Amino acid sequence: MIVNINGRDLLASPEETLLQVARRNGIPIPTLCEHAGLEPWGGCRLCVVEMTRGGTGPVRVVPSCLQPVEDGLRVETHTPRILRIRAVLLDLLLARTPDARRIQELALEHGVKRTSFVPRRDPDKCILCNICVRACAAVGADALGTAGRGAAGRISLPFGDDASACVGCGACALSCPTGAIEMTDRGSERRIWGRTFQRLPCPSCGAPTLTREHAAHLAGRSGLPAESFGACERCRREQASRLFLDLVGK
Amino acid sequence: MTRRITDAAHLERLRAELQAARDPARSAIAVCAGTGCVAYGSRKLAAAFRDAVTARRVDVEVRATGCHGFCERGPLVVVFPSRIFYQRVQPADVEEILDRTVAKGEVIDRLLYADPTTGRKYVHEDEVPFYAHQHRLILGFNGKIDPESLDDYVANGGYRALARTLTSMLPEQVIEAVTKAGLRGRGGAGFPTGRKWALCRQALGNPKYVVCNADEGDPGAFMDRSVLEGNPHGVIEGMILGAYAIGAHEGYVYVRNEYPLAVERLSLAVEAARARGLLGNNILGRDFSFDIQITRGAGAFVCGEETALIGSVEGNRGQPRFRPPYPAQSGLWGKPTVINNVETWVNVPLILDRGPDWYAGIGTAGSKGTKIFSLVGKVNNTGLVEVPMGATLRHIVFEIGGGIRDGRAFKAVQTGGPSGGCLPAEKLDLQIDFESLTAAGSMMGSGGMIVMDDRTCMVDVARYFIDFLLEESCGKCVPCREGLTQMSHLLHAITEGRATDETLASLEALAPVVQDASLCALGQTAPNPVLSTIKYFRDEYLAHIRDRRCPAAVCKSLITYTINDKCTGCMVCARQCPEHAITGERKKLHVIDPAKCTRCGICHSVCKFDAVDVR
Amino acid sequence: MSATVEPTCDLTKLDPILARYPAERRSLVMVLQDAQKTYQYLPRPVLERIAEALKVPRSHVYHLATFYKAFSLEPRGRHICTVCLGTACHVRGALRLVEHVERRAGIKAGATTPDLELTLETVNCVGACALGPVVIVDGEYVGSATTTKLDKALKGIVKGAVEEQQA
Amino acid sequence: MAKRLTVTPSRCIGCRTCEIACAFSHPVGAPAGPPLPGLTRIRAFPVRPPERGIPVVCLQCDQAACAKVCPTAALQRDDQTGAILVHEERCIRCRACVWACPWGNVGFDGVRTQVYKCDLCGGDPQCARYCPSRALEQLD
Repeated sequence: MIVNINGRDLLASPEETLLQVARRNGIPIPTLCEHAGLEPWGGCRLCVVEMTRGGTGPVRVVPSCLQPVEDGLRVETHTPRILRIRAVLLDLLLARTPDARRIQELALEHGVKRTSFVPRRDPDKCILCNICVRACAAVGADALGTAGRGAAGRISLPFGDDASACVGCGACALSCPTGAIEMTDRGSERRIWGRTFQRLPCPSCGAPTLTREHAAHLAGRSGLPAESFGACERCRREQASRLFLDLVGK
Repeated sequence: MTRRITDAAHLERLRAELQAARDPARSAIAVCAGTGCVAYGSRKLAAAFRDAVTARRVDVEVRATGCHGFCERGPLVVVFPSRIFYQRVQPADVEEILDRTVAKGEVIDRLLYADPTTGRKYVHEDEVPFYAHQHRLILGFNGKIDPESLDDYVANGGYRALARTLTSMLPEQVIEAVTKAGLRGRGGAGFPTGRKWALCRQALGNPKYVVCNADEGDPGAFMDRSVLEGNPHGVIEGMILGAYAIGAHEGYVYVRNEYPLAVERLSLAVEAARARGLLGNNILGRDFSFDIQITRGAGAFVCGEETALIGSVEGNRGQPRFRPPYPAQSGLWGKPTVINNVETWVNVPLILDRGPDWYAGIGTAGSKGTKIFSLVGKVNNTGLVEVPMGATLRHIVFEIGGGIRDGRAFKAVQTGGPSGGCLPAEKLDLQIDFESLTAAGSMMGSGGMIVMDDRTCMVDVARYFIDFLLEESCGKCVPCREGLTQMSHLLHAITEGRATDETLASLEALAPVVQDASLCALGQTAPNPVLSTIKYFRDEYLAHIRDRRCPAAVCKSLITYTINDKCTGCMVCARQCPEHAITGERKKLHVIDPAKCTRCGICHSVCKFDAVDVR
Repeated sequence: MSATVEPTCDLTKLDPILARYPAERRSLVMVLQDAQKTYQYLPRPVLERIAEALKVPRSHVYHLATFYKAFSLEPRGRHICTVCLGTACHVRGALRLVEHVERRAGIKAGATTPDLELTLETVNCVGACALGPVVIVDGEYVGSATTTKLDKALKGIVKGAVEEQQA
Repeated sequence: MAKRLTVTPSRCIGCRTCEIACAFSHPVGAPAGPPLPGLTRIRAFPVRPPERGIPVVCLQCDQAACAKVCPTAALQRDDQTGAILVHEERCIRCRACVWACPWGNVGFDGVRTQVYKCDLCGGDPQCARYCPSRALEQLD
């Protein structure tokens, strides 16, 4: 299947999206809510491109993270109209999250230094890109979701404070593009979503490893006993070398 | 009498029996039982009629019917066989109607409809101008049948199309007929129904589903409600035909949470259809089974959008999804699904009963058949108007609608709901069809038609729609969620006199981005009301911005209430004013203190001497 | 933001509702609607029990319940006054009616009076546009509503609704 | 078939050159100036007194626990080299792989919040190249 992007004919396989083809060929398209390991969301719209079918039809603006490739598509990723859309979207996001560094950087790249809109009152850094919710669902905990609707929506636990489903793996905090989710590890304690988790001590060296809930969760999904997840990497390597030693017999 | 209808012939025998049993000369009283008339007490009225008839032991049938469409004049009563049309009937009039009209055929003058401008009275329903200029193919059923009686529907030709189709047509032929008739979706976008069905039939994947979109979220539109309440079997028959055409065996009707009566009537109809063998297995004895489930919406305008509706039926948050894949290929639970609006479904039996050529003869080249508009706002005759495609706005607003209330000047008509636009007087002679409305910067939408007079502020209307859409936005995509937030800030700045030319410029710059980049139709069409009001009423925007003035005297921050010399000193306004901003002794000219006045408008509404000016 | 747990929250009333629908995600919206009709709102224990019964994550039930306007997670008043703000009602001055009830009942639209007597809600169209502006008080439609008609409908519900006027 | 990295523990002299070679061949970008050596994917533990060590490195297992437990398929085998590679853009940093690997050969760089493991240096493992005692070799 041939897709023409910015004048170059590129080979593409049917299940690919325009974004994947562009990335594979080094064509830079900005994204925020796209995450290669998660279901596409199509919310931030930063990855929009201009597309026409067969070069003759009407020009349509489509999100490249979701638009499947079709034979004979003509795509332009950096037309004035697209650049204007990206600039305004980042201008809008700057008004929503003025102190999110990733948004400031992206906005600057698109020529937007300050927002020309009304900044949100007491803003946080969350741009509602839903990566944390999808990541939590991928992990299998399903502890997060969007409460409320529209502009009043915000990421939250059920009932705002029920962290019982959270296993404390930290995937949400570590994959959030703007660092809007606080997670602190101090000694063997991990604090996230207002809950304190105890990280299991490594049986041999005592270093904090994963949380008890995460170990139980992994055990549940893999069928292995929870203890098999408890040792820290260093000690497990050491045990591995002892094992080899016994094998070798010297 | 829940005997199962075994096959098409049996249905026709039943129809003949029912029609023979009907004595057209028999007197009957049809009381409208649509939500509008029920709100004005038509249920009590119908009970009063029944009690009076039983008390008098006369052979008069009292029948509840669906919404006649002229809700503002409810409760509506039509006396058969003479079809004399009475409006605003109260229980107190029951005895007089039975004595004079039913018994002696005399017309009760005070209950007749009087044309507000000419004062002329009309006796029969089809003479009343509101009805006379209409072409009531669909709404015509509402007046004739009792929505809770399947026999009534059959006696009026109901399920004939289904019987003939199941016995003599192949599914492809049904699709061909609908395509040839030129039926287009009545939900708003006008996608050709035949093509949608064909796409779904050819799509791989089973089972297939048909869905009736009865979310009708457009404010100011209530034609789906009155069809569901007045002729539920028409919708059911349409869905069975659609299911047969694409090869589906399961159907869903997604009804708005705000329509309890529609849900009740539809449930009764579905149960009746099942009991009589028109739903469930082997319909009419044929090798085709199909059943319908009713799912209630839960208060989300965005669920009128197809993929959001699918999400809601699947038990998720009603958030739209990217297309392709289109629902025809992958809809409910990933299976091929056809979603059509209530009005689209109810057109299908007409096409198959009277033929695609007859249907294609109605309407314009590009838009076939009739369209039901809900004509509301500052117009004299408010209600449901069914006209062939191609009728002009002037015909609907003035000839059918009876012109503007209180003789004021026409200013604009808003069509297409929140996705539509406001059209000024110069567009009154526009022939309405899908393409012409879109070209004028508005949209057909579901058919809401809100008439505005000179006391309506267009900037306030634009702000109203943006605030409406901001509240109804699902919040998934940035251009809609954040874009509408900022457009609302900008419009509030204008209506509160805090704006500059820059505000208008940035509104016009932001709108195309929201249109281009939004994920679904809600966001893509949200700027239409703003852009169309700027296009046709730019001077009003500039009045708000530059002169800090609201020409229609609506925007609170820009208007002042003053008392003129017509004031008789009756003190009513002073007592009612919640901010105690009005001072003055009895029988003396009163004064409003502008500092305290919050412009709530109560003084203006309670003053009987028109002594309060708003500028 | 956690809803207060009602001691009187009797979960057994939920069983007939859960029995009516298949225990899967597609029944969620309908179960919530029937639950709201039974309990007048959706208390936390009810939502938790529904999540368990339908084998759906709690976050899914909660976050869905906060999406749809028909569901309320806060206790609602014994009486519900709903003012329609559809376009037809808006151009006929519906906003004034909302402000009027807000003043009379001392609460903002969307809130419930502290004594749980009245909930004031707005809705974006109830489909009775020809009778605009429309207000629904406990299921009874008030067509072409005016402040005086509204006060009559709210008599006895909102203290001072009518008495204050005569003073 | 790709050449396999083989470990002959008895030949290991515990010099840990392999660890240095591995660190240098996985440089990390420094905030300023040239890139710095990264984290080693191989450890030779001096478990056998006085000088013998046992090198432990990812075995690119056929039934890799790390790949199986990854919820977003961020660990996938490279057909040419046979190595299981970390697709950084697919990783949601839940670190299930780190705790699932029975040999502890999957690490997590807390500073750069990235999972790291042996990638066989794209088919030419540097640890084997610099191992003085042929404890680590690349054989067919």
